[in-house]
Amino acid sequence: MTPILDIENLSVSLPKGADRPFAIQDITFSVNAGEIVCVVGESGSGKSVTSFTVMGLHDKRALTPVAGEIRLEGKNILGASAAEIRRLRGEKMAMIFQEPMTALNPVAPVGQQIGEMLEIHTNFGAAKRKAKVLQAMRDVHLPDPEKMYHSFPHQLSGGQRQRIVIAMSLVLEPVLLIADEPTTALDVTTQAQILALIKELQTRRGMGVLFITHDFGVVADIADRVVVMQNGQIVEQGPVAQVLGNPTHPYTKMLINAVPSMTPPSRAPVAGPVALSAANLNKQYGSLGLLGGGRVVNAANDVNFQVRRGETLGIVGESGSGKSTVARCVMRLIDPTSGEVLIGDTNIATIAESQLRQHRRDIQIVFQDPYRSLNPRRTVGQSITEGPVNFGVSPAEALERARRLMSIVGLAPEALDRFPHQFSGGQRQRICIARALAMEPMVLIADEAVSALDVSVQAQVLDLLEDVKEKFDLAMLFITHDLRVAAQICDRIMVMQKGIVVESGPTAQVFANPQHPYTRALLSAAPGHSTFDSKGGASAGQAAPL
Amino acid sequence: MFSQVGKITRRALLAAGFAMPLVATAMATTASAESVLRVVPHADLKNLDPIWTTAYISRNHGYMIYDTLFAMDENFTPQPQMVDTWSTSEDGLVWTFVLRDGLKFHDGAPVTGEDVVASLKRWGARDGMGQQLFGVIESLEATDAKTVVMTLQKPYGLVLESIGKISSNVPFIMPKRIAETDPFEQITEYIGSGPFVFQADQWVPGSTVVYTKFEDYVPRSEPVSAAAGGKVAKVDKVIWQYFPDATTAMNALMAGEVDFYESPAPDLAPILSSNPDITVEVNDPLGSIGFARFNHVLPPFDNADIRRAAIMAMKQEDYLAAGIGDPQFWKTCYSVFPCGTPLQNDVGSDLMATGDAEAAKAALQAAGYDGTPVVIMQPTDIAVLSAFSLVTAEKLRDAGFNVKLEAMDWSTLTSRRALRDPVGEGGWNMFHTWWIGADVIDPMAIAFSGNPDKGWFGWANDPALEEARAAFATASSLEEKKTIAAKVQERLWAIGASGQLGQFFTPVAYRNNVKGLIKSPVQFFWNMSVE
Amino acid sequence: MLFYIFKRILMTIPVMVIVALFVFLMLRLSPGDPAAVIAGDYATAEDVQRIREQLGLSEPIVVQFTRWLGQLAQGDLGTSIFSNKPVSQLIAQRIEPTMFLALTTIIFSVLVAVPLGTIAAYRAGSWIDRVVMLFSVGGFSVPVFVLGYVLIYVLSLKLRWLPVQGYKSPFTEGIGPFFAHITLPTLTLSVIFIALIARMTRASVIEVLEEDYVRTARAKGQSELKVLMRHALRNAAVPIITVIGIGIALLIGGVVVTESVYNIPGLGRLVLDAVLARDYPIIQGLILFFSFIYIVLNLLIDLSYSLLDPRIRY
Amino acid sequence: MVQNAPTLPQTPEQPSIWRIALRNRSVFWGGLMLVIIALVALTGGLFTADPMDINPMSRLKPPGEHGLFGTDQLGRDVFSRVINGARISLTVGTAVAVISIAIGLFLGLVAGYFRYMDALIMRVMDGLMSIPAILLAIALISLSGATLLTVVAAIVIPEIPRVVRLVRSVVLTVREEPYVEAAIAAGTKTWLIMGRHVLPNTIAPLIVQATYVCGSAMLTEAILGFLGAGIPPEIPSWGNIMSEGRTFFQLTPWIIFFPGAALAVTVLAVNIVGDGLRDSLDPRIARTMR
Repeated sequence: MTPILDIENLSVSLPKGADRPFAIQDITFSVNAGEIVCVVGESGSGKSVTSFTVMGLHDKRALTPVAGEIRLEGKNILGASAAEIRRLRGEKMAMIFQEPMTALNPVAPVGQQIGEMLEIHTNFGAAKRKAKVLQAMRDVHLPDPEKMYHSFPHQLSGGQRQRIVIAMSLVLEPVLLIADEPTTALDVTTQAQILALIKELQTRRGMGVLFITHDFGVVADIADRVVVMQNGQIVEQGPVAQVLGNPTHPYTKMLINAVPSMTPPSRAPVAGPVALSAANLNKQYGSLGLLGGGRVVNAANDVNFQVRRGETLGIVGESGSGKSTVARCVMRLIDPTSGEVLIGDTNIATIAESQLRQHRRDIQIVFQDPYRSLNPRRTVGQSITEGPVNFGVSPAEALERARRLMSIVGLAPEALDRFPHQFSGGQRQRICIARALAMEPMVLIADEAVSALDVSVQAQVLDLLEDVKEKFDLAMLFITHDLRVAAQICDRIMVMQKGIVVESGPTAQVFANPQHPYTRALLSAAPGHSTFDSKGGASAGQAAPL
Repeated sequence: MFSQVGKITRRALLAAGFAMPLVATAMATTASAESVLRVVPHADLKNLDPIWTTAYISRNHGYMIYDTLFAMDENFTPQPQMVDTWSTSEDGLVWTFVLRDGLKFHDGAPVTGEDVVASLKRWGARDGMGQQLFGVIESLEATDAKTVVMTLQKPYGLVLESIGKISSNVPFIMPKRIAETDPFEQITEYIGSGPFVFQADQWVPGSTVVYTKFEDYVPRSEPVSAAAGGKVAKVDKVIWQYFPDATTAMNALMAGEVDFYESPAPDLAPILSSNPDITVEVNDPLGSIGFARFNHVLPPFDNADIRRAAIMAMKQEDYLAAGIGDPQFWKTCYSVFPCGTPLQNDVGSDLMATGDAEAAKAALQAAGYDGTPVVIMQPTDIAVLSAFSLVTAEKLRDAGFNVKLEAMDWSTLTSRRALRDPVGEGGWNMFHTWWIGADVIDPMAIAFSGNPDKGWFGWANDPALEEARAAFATASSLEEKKTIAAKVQERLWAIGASGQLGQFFTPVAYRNNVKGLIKSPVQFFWNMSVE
Repeated sequence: MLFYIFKRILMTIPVMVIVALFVFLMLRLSPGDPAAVIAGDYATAEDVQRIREQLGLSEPIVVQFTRWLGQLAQGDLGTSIFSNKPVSQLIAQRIEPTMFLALTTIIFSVLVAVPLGTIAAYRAGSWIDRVVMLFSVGGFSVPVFVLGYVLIYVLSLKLRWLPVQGYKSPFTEGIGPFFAHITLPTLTLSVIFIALIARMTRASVIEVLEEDYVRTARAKGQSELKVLMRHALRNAAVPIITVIGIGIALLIGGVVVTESVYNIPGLGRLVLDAVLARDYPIIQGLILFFSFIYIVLNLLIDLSYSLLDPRIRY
Repeated sequence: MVQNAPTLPQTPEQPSIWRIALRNRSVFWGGLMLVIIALVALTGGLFTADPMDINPMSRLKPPGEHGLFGTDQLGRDVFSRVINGARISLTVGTAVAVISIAIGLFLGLVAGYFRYMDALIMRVMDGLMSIPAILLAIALISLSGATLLTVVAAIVIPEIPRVVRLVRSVVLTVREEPYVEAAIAAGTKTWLIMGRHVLPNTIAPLIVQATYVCGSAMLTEAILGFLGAGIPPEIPSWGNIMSEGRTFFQLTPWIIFFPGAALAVTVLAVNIVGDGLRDSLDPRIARTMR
């Protein structure tokens, strides 16, 4: 039978001056009814451009389809008129996007936004429309649709909003659903529920789903067929078992290997002196409220931990669990409400900024967003030497130290006088690490240091962190929401939920038999858990070939 | 379209808000039949007390709603106005005035002798000539409802000229209760016995002033002659609408949105006269005289020769062309008294007529000018005076003076010219102004005073001049007055009291359906009608 | 919500006091003194001094300020030195023309500028965008009075369509004359206001058009017009309203000039005459009055945010 | 230890702000116009007749043999007055822009960075901002005498709050950036952080604001002159030339037209440069250059 979506050597050109001529080049694949096709690839691979071009939502001024056809149910829609494409959107094909928090119009009630789809494509009366909307909301298992109909997007959670978007796109029962990284921005437990929902709706309605992702775990959980893309071209496609089982193309192999395994290697306990410890650390936010109406949020509640030199303590948890708050309290970027933070033997929790200053050199941090953690207007050298010069190191000597650190983190020392914008995301994180090491700290905090990087780059930076930890005998506090990364790098691990430490212990032991139900839920919700880890972690411990 | 009529009647009643019989008549005749004269006055009526301030606009307002005992006619001789008969004792010390019948205030009360006495006293405390008159008065009281007797200490030649003077401050007659307000405080009630009634609640300072005809006014029978004669209000309502923008005012006149434009800029006269339904003419025969006043207290103008040298540098044609422009509206006049008035003469006038930089330069060196700077105050918001200041600056510079122009607005100038401090602490050396002909028609004018304490700013100091002026006060025959006037002029030029910059006439412009304009130095609105 | 309004009103009081102090000191510390102006040409030094005493100008500044604040508390803005009328009455007499001129200008400007700005944003980079932006830059650059004169010259004198000057109240003289007289001044004053709002509308609509929910709307197959109206403009409303609030201060400046060119007896002219004649009470009273209006308007605008954007709650 | 080949960055050096700006068409053309006007203003005085010289005989003459722009009511050559007037307007424009930016930058940095100063400074700014600029300027100038200094001061005061609000908003966003937190973690002193990290980021929006302030200052000066509260007529400025020509508009419109046109062209040039700068230095667009 004819495939629902049939793309035949589609090419879309980039404007001149871009780093390559084509965003995507002769792409050919198809999506049949009742099938989920996953298109996977790193950022910049062109997977999103493909999905946007199908829907006709690509940026017309920059991207122009120059060749090929897109057949929806056999009919080529690439050259279709704008009105025709608009009619198809919603009726025949629908799309959901990555950022649920901003995908809905903040000033209109959600029920009305779903209803708008019916307004456009049908001439149902208001009552009929409302009934249809409520039914669609029930289909996506939203609690109490009657009440939620009138609420605004900012009153719903990320997961609920994504369900609203799904309900909206499927209300007219289209034959094709395009999902562009719908769960990337969600917590791992919510992500699991949404993936299950998409699978359920797809099987019940027998529609074709084109699923775009960069996470192989998700591919393993949900895909029937896989299309791997690199730099705008398809390098490999086929049934999921064959592509994941024995990939043919080296790029696919590299991607699969780069996925850290969920089974942590066995690590000997570290014996070094305690570099950093926290005792019943608390942090409360929230206004007292003049009339007592104030809400008080417990960001961190009675947190205790120790990190020895040469040891990596991981703090894992979903967004809002308080892991970043703990890190910032320890760094004294925010002041803890109560409790102690000991570096070596001095408690820096509550001392004044003036004395605190000399202790600041002992503890340094690497942030998540590479694009905002380096001042765009100062050269890399200036950023690295700024710290040491603050503590009396002569500029010449600081520069020498910077050059040494640049080669340690794998970058050319001559690049010191360049500006941040001239480096890739991975290179910038390396510079941030160099900047932290320039202070010769005892403790290094990595706050989601690799979450913003592509999987391949992620692996390299993790290796670098492992190396510098050994080389400088650092105590490392590693904050992440990605259990796989935690499994590979942490000696001991602490799981946090809503500001409370629910479980902690050696990584292998926590992963092998989690005690707390929340930890168990986290572990089972990790995508690709069954496929990757039942085979004992294909990539345990191997150095990723480059 | 919601109905207009309902709204207007209610609103008009509210706005009118007075119980005068006039209301009934206004209601009977619909709004359009009421004849209205729309006037653009020469300035914004800021203050309603013609005794408290000398501003010409307040004076014009006074003439609308008040009446005077005597009034100056075209040939500048005082004629009786509210007075029916008057007599003087042989020794000239006792003057008796009897009021004519039917004089009523706007609030219906009859005018009595008491009102006259109180009004004259309040005027006497503030006006220059009034102060001189009251200097010689023994007693002034009302013997009965219609008679007032004034007894002098010694004979005084200018009794009628004083109580009949045409320009600021005019001795207007007010009800006793109002006239008893302290002369240095403003009156708050505006009730007079003149031909028009002031509509207090319709007054929007800075914009509109409304006068309505006073039905009970009994005009004299004589024909109109300047301020004298029968003051008949020939329109039901006069509206003064002040325009801050001259161009807009002119456009309004040309578009027929106003009827009478009191003092358009002379330069606009050609545009106005080119419009067939507008007449442009000079209404004030005497015009105004430009003055360049020295500060006699401070160097360099404490030296008479330097003052005379400065005057020699001034050329009247340049001042008048720069300040006024169109030659049809100005003429040179080297007599201190306005040309065309009885006391005009050319004694010592050659000084003013020189207008030659070289001669002035020589005279300046001779006078030993040591280069001290001359600070000229330039009022930027009054075009004519601003131009005069610029011309003087150029002329004095040509003559070798070291000149410094200080720009300010008229308000600042009036406060600085009252200071006698040295230039460093806010003092000054020269300023420019003008007087209307009527104010400098005889030696008694304050502009010609030689008394450094009581005199005009600049504080000229010349006992001989004061003697001559005092003699003029007691002179009786015209011949005698003329010789004394010549003596005064000779002294004025000798000490170089001020540079006189010539005579200029600001025209009036009105639409052709306006009739009955009275020729006089002061703008009167009675006798004027709109077809 | 009520608590927030109460707090905001409470906060305006210190601001008003700052304004009052600033205006009061500015007037007292400058040269030029009304007593001399009133005394007129012949007054001797004692006359001037006596008037100054009578007006209370000779007392120490602190005394004058506290007395003035006291009066202010009971809503008495003092009396004009020249016309002897209470400032509040003067304001009441002349507020109508200025209020109507401001109102018609704001309404006209918004009705013209918002669509212009939206079209320019929607077709950003196209010739329409350039034309609208050139007009808006032009609008900022032309002095108000030159525009005024040209409009009078062409529309009133040459074409005789509209009256030259004056103000006709809609209550007493009816709607027809009111609109005839208010059209030209509104046109003159609106040019700069349209320029301001068009620029801001364009900037905020461009920003909104890049938002995800606009892409979602398009993904629903919604027509471009509805996407613009229902999604883009609704979300751009808050920044646009904000600029209208700030623009009002600009408007008051323009009103002063427009009123003097079109001879409208409004507040703008009242304060101008007062400043040139050093009538301190009117200057103080009016600047306070304008500041109060500005603060109240901005409070209303802030409150309107919660109507436009459900996320904003007070 | 993994030693991957050190990869040298390939993208070009980030051009300085000025080179980015000049590439923008409107900045280039607007800037060119401004340079020409500035040149004329500075050197013009040497070639034209003396703007002060009064010859009442040839007054109110149309453009032609009495000078390119005709003469005004005192017979002065309008062309030379407009040329010399340019100097005043440009000086007022630039002076107001520079001073208001300087003061605004300082207050904005303090208000944005130090919480406890924030409320105080912002309340005063609200107070100042609520006073209509023109009224404040008129009152200040006509009460304290109109010299170049008082005119500039009177126009600067209402502009400062706007600059403070702009700088404060930039500071509030920048201080949350990770690289500022990294600097704090590295023990950098507060004023060093402000100088190195916060200040450079305010430069781009400030330059754009400066052009708008300059444009509006020139307009305000002209309006003040027109209302009779501006620079004294001894020193010709476009404002007071127009103010003196106001009464003769119907008779001799060129006295208002030529300075008005000169003013409009100059302010237009300044605003075009402002728009160009805004687009070329706009962080959003700057970010896409990354």
